[in-house]
Amino acid sequence: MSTPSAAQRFVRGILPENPVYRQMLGLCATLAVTNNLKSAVTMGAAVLFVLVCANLMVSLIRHWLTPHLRIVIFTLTIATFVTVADRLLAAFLYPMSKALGPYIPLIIVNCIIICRCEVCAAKQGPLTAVADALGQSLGFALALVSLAAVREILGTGMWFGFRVLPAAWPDWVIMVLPPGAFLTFGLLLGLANWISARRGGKEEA
Amino acid sequence: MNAAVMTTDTMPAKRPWRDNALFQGWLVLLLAVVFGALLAGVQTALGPTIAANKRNETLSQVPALLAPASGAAATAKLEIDTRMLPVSRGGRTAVYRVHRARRDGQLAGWVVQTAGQGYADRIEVLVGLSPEADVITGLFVLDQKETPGLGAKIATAPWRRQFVGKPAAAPLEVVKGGGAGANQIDAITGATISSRAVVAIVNRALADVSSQLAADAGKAAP
Amino acid sequence: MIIWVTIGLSAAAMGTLAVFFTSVLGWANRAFHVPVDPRIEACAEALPGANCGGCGFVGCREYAAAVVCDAEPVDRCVVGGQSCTEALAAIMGVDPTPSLPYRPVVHCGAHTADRLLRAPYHGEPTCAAANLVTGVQGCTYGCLGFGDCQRACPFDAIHVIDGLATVDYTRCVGCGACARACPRNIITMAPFKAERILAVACSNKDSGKDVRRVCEVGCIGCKACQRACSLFTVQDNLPSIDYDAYCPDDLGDAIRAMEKCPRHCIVAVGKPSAKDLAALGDEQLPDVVAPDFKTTVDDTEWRG
Amino acid sequence: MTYFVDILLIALGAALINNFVFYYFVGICPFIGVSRRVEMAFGMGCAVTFVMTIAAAISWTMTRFVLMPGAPLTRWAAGLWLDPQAAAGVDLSILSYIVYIFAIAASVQFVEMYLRRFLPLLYRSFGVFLPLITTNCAILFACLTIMSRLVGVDDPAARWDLAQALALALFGGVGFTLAIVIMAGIREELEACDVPAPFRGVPIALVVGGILAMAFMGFTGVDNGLKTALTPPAAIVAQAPQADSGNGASTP
Repeated sequence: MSTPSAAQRFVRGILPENPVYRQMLGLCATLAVTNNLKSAVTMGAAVLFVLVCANLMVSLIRHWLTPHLRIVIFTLTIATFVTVADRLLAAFLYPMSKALGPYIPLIIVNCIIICRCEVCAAKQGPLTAVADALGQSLGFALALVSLAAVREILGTGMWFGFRVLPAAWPDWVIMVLPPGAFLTFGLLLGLANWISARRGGKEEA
Repeated sequence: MNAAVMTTDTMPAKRPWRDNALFQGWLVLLLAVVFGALLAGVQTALGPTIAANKRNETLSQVPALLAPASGAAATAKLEIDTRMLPVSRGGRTAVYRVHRARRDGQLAGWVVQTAGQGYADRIEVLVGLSPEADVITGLFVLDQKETPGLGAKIATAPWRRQFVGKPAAAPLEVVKGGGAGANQIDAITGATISSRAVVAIVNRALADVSSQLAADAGKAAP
Repeated sequence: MIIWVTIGLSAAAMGTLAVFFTSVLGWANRAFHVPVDPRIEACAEALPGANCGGCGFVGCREYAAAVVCDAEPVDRCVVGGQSCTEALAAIMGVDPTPSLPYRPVVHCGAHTADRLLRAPYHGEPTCAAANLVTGVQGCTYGCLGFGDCQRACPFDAIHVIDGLATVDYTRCVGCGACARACPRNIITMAPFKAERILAVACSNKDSGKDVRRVCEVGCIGCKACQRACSLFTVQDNLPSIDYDAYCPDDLGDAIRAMEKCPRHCIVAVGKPSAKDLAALGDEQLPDVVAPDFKTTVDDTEWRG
Repeated sequence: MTYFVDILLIALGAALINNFVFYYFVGICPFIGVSRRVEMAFGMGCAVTFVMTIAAAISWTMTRFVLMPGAPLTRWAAGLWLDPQAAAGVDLSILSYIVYIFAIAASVQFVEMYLRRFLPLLYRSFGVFLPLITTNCAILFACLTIMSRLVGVDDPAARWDLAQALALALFGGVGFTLAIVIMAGIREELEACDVPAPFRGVPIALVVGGILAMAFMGFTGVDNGLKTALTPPAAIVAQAPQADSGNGASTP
């Protein structure tokens, strides 16, 4: 079974093996922060920073991992980088840190990062690991933006705070609330499956 | 549980004496200590800026909440000092964060930071009071998680402006459908619980602190 | 000064916590140590790890455990092929003799036209659901033709052709998914001692008179095959072949039984023989026309 | 009396009103991944509740005695080198995330080894989902909520004690199990339904989850009503909504 190269890992991360639409990982953050585009983009950037650092660190120390402490080491590394990211955000982008609130620490338990550490970083060299991290986080950010775009415009008629739909648009408040997140993501996932099935892609997710 | 401790043959124990748990976990120990130190370093480096951000966020609201200063005093710089005011009333002790604002020595007003249970979650508000702590000069919602589109309207300026000028002594009431009297606040349609929650928070804060602030104001005024 | 104390204290706090947790985990790892046979680990490593199910097990680890614990034949892994078989044999210390390939045999020969008393059925288009409804078709034993086996097969090696499940032995790896999926259990795994073996293409146990009422090609239990060849034993109107005593080279009387069978229920199944391929030689096979764009999901999946 | 009412409200809030899955969006990965069969979902729910309670106990003690600004242990330790006044200034709250996730990962690893040794059947039925519990956001979220009720609160009376923290964790787990079992029940029915091909599996599960979330939204505000109903009339006069009432897990 050939282990994919860096370029393959990168390309796969974005669409074919999109962490959210294909592998169904990191759903907690996907549903939680996508009620507006600004926080979705910031969450994407935060995950990018943490994923790249964590993958790099794990792939550097992958030879000394002991089987029964493997998960503990991964989570420790990820938690450190998330705390650093959280403090940086709180120091330099305070309003955004307040908007994201509790969901930044939840990046630690974001399944994507731990999964990438286990699948890719613990087995391959730093270069492939970083490429994989970039691909996956871009895929993640893409998924977040696609979800946030739908939810924000329907929920508040605005994108990034600028009014897009006419003020007469009755805001679908449900879209900004939890049920809206579930529904929108379910429908978008169905759409993605349908497109990939129609394009003759491999079996649906 | 069987007492005989078997040798760990799953672990490639190349050197048996290296078999104890601590050695196998050396990587975890090293990482834990290194990361602990790293984060402490980050904390000391970024700590002050974060604290400053937090303080600025509240202090930047203070001027807007005070009574508009007239004449020459308007341009003077505001000095704001914050202290924790413990209050015990009806067998309940509560601690309020009170910001005292002075314009070139003259007491310009107070801003009380308080919080309470709203419809869905905590609501944190800043209440601006006149120097004698008898008239409300402003209200700002710092943090709320009310239902967006409905309860979240308590943070909008038009609704908050209703509080300006209301007397601090008499408790405010929430009225539905306009016609706000001297101490009545018009509730947001569809979000009466949120509106009532904010008014209750303000009432309790004023009842707790206005007497003490008025006393301080009497003492402090030159 | 306070900076160094903070950093020192946080490092110390994390250190003590780490010592506490690693020692607990280390002790637990030893105290709760489960004697795992290292050979399972070795076999799992030797297997490709694709968890494809081709060997009939859920995943490679289960197959590895089966090989080590209950002496499963070592050449089951289809994806791994010969190299995998040798690796497993080396680990287990058995000689890598290729064991008999088990392939599915569909014990029904009736296409849609042959089945009588077929009622118009607009219910759930799956065999599992149709099997619950009586009266879908006369024969309560035979193939329903809704393709549960086709959906279950990971290797696209079984298709419902004209209402009857037919196995494409060139692609089939013998994983048994179709046998497990069929609600009427008419697909059994038979040992193929040769490219093509004889099989009974019916599973109807009713008396001849009832069979004739529900099916054109079903076995009426006339025992002609049993008289002609000792391989066949007929129990409640249905012959079954004793595959252990089956030897592909002297099939004399079995062939005679096949010809004697009035309903032609005994058929040869397996890879298409040279004769069939020759017969098809000149015919131009249409290449599989992939639908460029389907408005709805193909209708067998979703009715209206 | 009001102390038990407080605990009851925290428990009710965490289980139903602010349900971890439907209100706070945590624990969605197992919620979608594991809810194929009811017994597996229930097993997963129990394991998550168990680990959540252990993690909450560890994180409360660590926060209360070490990580809080001015925590007793830190102040004593710092006092060895610094003068007492400066020692109070030492603040280790930055370590909270690592400590929590360390505790969670270690307890999951411990539970995994324990199950493998003593309950191999349950262990095999979990299979891959046991390590997935470590990445379960619900557990970390519970620890963070406990931290926010300890660190983020300036009024010492409103800080949570161990009982309240455990109430949140335990009933948060119960709420999670409730959500995942309901979902598993529905998805078992969905297997036999005629779902269009692209929606089969997770998409239809998400749509069903959305409707469930709408149903759970019906609970919002119930705890306020309960609070006024349960607190005895005498207490109401003296104490309008407390400076920091403990009910409902708020986000930090």
